[in-house]
Amino acid sequence: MAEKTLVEAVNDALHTEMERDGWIMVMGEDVGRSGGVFRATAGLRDRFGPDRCVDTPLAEAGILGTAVGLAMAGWRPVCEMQYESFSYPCLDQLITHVGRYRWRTGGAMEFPITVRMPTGGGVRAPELHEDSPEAYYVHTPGVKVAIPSTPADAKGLLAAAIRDPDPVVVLEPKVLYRSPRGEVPAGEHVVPLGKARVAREGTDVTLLAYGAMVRTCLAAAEALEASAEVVDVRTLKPLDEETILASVAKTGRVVVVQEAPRVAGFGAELAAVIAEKAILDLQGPVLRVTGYDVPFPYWTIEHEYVPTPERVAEAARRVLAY
Amino acid sequence: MAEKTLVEAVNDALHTEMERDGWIMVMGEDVGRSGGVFRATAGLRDRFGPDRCVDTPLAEAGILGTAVGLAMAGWRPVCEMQYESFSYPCLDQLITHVGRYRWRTGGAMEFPITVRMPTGGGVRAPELHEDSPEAYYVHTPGVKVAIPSTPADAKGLLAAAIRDPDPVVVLEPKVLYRSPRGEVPAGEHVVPLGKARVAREGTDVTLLAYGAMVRTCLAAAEALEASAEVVDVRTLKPLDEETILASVAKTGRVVVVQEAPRVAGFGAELAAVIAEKAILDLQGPVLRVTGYDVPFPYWTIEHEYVPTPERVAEAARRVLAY
Amino acid sequence: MAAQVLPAEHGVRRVIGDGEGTPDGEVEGLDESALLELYRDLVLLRTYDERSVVYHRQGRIGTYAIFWGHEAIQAGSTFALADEDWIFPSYRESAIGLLRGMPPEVVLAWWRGHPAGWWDPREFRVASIAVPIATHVPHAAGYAWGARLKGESACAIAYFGDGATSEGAFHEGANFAAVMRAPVVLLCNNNQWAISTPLSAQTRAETLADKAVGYGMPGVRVDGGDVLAVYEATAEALARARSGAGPTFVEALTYRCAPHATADDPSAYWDPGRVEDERKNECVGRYERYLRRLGVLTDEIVEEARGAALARMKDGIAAAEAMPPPDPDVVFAHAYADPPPAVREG
Amino acid sequence: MAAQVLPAEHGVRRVIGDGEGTPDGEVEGLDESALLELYRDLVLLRTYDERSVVYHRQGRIGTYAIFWGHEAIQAGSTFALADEDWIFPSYRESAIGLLRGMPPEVVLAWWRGHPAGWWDPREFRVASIAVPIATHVPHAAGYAWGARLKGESACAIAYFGDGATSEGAFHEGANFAAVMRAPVVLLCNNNQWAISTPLSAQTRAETLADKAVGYGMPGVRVDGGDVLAVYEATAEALARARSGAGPTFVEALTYRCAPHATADDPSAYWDPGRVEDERKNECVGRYERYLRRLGVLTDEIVEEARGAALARMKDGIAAAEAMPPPDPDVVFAHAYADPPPAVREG
Ligand SMILES: Cc1ncc(C[n+]2csc(CCOP(=O)(O)OP(=O)(O)O)c2C)c(N)n1
Ligand SMILES: Cc1ncc(C[n+]2csc(CCOP(=O)(O)OP(=O)(O)O)c2C)c(N)n1
Ligand SMILES: [Mg+2]
Ligand SMILES: [Mg+2]
Repeated sequence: MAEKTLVEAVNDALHTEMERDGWIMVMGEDVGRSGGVFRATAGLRDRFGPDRCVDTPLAEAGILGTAVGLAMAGWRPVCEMQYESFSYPCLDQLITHVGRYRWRTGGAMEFPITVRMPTGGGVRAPELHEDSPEAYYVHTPGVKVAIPSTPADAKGLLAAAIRDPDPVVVLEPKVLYRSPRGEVPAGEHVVPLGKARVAREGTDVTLLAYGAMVRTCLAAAEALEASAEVVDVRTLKPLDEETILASVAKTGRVVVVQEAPRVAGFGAELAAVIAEKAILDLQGPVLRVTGYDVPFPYWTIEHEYVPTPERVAEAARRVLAY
Repeated sequence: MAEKTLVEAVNDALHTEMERDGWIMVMGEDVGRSGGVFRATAGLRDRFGPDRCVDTPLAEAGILGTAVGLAMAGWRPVCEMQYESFSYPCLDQLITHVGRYRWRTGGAMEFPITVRMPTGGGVRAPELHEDSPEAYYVHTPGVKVAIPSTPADAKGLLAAAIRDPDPVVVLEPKVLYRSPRGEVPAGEHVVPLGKARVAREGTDVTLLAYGAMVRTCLAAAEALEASAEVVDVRTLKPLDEETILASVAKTGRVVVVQEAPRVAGFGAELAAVIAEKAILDLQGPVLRVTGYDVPFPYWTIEHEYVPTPERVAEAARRVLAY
Repeated sequence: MAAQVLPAEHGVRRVIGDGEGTPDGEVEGLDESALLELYRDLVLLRTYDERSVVYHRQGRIGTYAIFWGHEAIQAGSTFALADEDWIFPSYRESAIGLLRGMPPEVVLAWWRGHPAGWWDPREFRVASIAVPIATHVPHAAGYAWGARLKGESACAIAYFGDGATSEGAFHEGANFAAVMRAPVVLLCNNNQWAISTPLSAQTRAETLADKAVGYGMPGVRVDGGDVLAVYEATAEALARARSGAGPTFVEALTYRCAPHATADDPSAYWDPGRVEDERKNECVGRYERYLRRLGVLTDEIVEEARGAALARMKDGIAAAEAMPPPDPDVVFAHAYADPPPAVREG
Repeated sequence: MAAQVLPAEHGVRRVIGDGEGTPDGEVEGLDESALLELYRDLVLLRTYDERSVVYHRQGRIGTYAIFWGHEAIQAGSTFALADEDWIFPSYRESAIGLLRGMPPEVVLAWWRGHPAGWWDPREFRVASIAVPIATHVPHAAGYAWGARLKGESACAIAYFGDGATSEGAFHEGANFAAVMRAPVVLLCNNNQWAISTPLSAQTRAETLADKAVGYGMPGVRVDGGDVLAVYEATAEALARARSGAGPTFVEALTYRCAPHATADDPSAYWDPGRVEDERKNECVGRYERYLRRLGVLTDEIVEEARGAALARMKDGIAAAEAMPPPDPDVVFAHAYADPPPAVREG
């Protein structure tokens, strides 16, 4: 296995899948000639030609809207949104069509559309380059959502998303794009959707996270005197409740960590599932460590916003004190 | 006090507030000449003229986007989205600008923009006329959200929203637009944002809901042998945690009811708040009764989707059995 | 300062005369039987629409978007399509599938809020009815672009209204279509109203065809009440598309002589006198008179066409009403090919 | 089929000659001191941009969107504005506030990711920097519309790029502006690139000024490297706006001779030869040579202007670097005038 960065793993997945299936098309802003602002699509245009790796006009709703039509014509579009915040213009197509069209045809037609985008903060960028919009996507019926936290999962989950018969949004933590490196299986590699990953075994408290926050939780776990289990949700929908509830049953204590603004974020869904299905296991409150209900701050103070290992550990200690 | 329908109360609020403040402008599709597809803006164009009750071009992002500029010029825009599902094109302006622009000016400028729209199902309409999108709005920093369940609150919350210095989204349950009627105070009437309402006192179980689901919960409460308290959240942000937690402290049992699709809906936030702050009060799981993670169905089977008093009562009995 | 300049075809193209000063024209390649087939299409749509308004009053269907007076736009353009070409309709063209052999009960079921209103777009090459304004324009552009990439000759046609041209989705779809040289016809039904909003409040452009200039595509104006003019303009646009030259914007000028939908009361905003005049000039009668002047249409054919259409509708509504209530389980069907385990939790 | 027709001003307007075949023109109402003031504006912007690239290399500011070669568009158009007129800049015009007296340290703080980069738009009549493409166009339209409703004479100008014209937000904003007769200038910086995407992949329109036709507003093309042509076209558009005639679309044609931003490596996609040629013709030098031919500019003035600009930048970066790190509490400030109690919970 080769050591790759997360963005190299994404690039690997795109090459491997496009090699495998001639109907896969990559489209987006600057994905072709320049290979993408993060180089995630580098080499695809040369390898597969400008018709299968398309530099589109600057219009996100147009990208996703034409992808719906392309899917109807038999293509498997993989749309890149250049930054998560610039995916907001395509929310309308996503909610009104991408998540509904199969249903609208009584299941007769499939819309195997993948929408991939960088997500999250920690990269010291200007405004609207560090949002965490996963909750908008997860709440949308007909749409699946995955967020890798390792290079191997970035390749495997993207491959699974591209192969999935349903629309899937894949959010790639941009703070992890270039480091750390990790082992990535060569050739075809699929990590099935709907399976969480126990990133660290523990017995006293469960730290529940996804994306870049998994790393934060692993650091918090190291800092804790107690034995912390870290569960990487990996797929937000479909959700692997089994793995999550098993961990909570074991530890009886849980801290949910999300970078996005707290209110009605996906962490609330995780907490709600636990409050409904593991209430008898709980030995303390379900705590959340999250971003705040304010815009992601200017980057000189972004560390005050993004959950830190210290904040996670502190919450874990609070729940352990119960 | 006069008996009014909910939509008449909305119309009353708009007349009263526009009378009071000459800077208030109503804008949207068909709000002027026809008085709105639900007649919520009837009479405003005649009374205040076509410059203060504007029939806009058919472009929701344009409506909200120009409202931002109008606010910068000193106006207080009240934007109507004709149906909740047709507000999706304006999510981009809402997330990237409406909720962020005050912050972006370091608090120097205010954006007192109100966005009002009908919401929810039960009206036997074609596709995309019966969605419940509140979670998209509540999750957006810088934006407040209110949902009335009575004519009086429809008037008072809308007035509060219009007067609020921050952007507020007001979702009006369209199934309640024309019935039942209710007492509505004449003249200026403001229901402060951030205050929940105990719609029914009870001691054994708390039914937590907002909008049209309050009526559903009241019916369920009637059907229950136990004593159910019904809390009408009224404002989703700012959330009145005090009233909610007081009720849970009293009953120890809670059922959260929401019409929107379950996954990452606002009900999850309510459950998470309770799981975090009332864990020691809970005598059973926090149950949710919600719509499903599928598109709102064709109206011949919408009753299979929208939570019913029976489903709520059944959940209440389950938690009461703990 | 630049004087505003307009596209070439500012005149509104017509084929059908008025039986007086303006002479009748002819359309190449349409023989007598074709002219009559087109007539039957018109009558079928007119009958569908008039019956639906009655069915609504009788409570047999729900709210319904009336297309009375729009039949020439729909029938004329569809008649120009090849069988393989895809139609992307709005709610205003809800019954356009009938011209592709779709049983009326399917469309009636849609308006009855019954899942039997679902169909497989591939069966009729008719996409699902687009309820949100303009968001299907990119779909049509994408489909046509995708077909071109596959080396197929199939084109697409998207139907939308005058109000739809104000939406960003129209703009992005039209621009993608032009840039990707997508073989698609953008057919704008300019009935001069968006519910209660007049065209004058929708745009300052002198014509909607002017919108084409900004996309570098041709813009054509036709009389939307002239089924032959619509046919001809669409046929030309399709020929252009198949030749690889890309999309065309067709503005079909008409006037909405009926309420926006059964729920709408236009008395508050429209001018009854104008409506009266426009109704006198409605498209089915115009074509009938044309065919009679040509000596092609007889009372027998009229009777037969109306009878046949009426029979189809009678069978259609009967079939729709005979449908069993939908299986509640259909709520959970079809949203996902591979549903999340929690999909039934609520 | 409609031949595509184009707006009147397809020629690119120029005032400045080439010192050889093409003679120099003059602009009414600009006396010597005005011409030199405009020169100082250009030098200030050029100096800001060149210093910023250096500061970035030195790690003193973060990623930075270079506007080298765009100074004439920004200075020429801003020079035509009345003091009361509002500017709606994109990231490409991040330093345009300097022409309204904004201290450089404010803009530098913005690029340093420091909240001191916030300003009160009312203080300078400069809206916040728009990071998302085109979404500020409706803001400018709304502001101008609102000012007109108040009976004020203030206009607005929105700056955006060629790529921005593909966004629905541009379309909706332009249409609202036209329909509401908003006194706004839509100033399109056509530098022929959207990061790595060439204009040819953005639109099939022959010129971006053609987009104006579909909104029923005039479209003008000017040489974006000719500061006087940009001034003149903007002045005419503003006069038109103040007269109540509504918006104008101005296409300022230039060429991006620098990377999109400091993070961008254009070697993968651009043609160095073309860039070389374009750089020779860059806007500040062109204006300098013009002023010298006019006999208005002396070496002393050049020195003085550059010195003054450099001094402002030195003070600016010093002031920016002297700023204390932001109070962490600012994270919670300003999102709400009246914050929800839970705003600090995370
Ligand atoms: C995005 C969106 N906004 C609003 C509506 C509500 N609506 C339905 S029809 C209509 C008017 C459409 O007018 P036009 O485009 O001219 O088409 P017509 O109905 O005249 O055929 C509106 C505003 C909608 N369906 N979708
Ligand atoms: C809505 C949105 N999509 C994508 C981006 C990322 N992005 C930043 S600049 C840019 C290119 C803009 O090109 P153009 O409009 O021509 O302006 P220029 O940068 O050339 O001045 C892109 C795609 C963005 N900022 N906003
Ligand atoms: Mg219309
Ligand atoms: Mg550009």
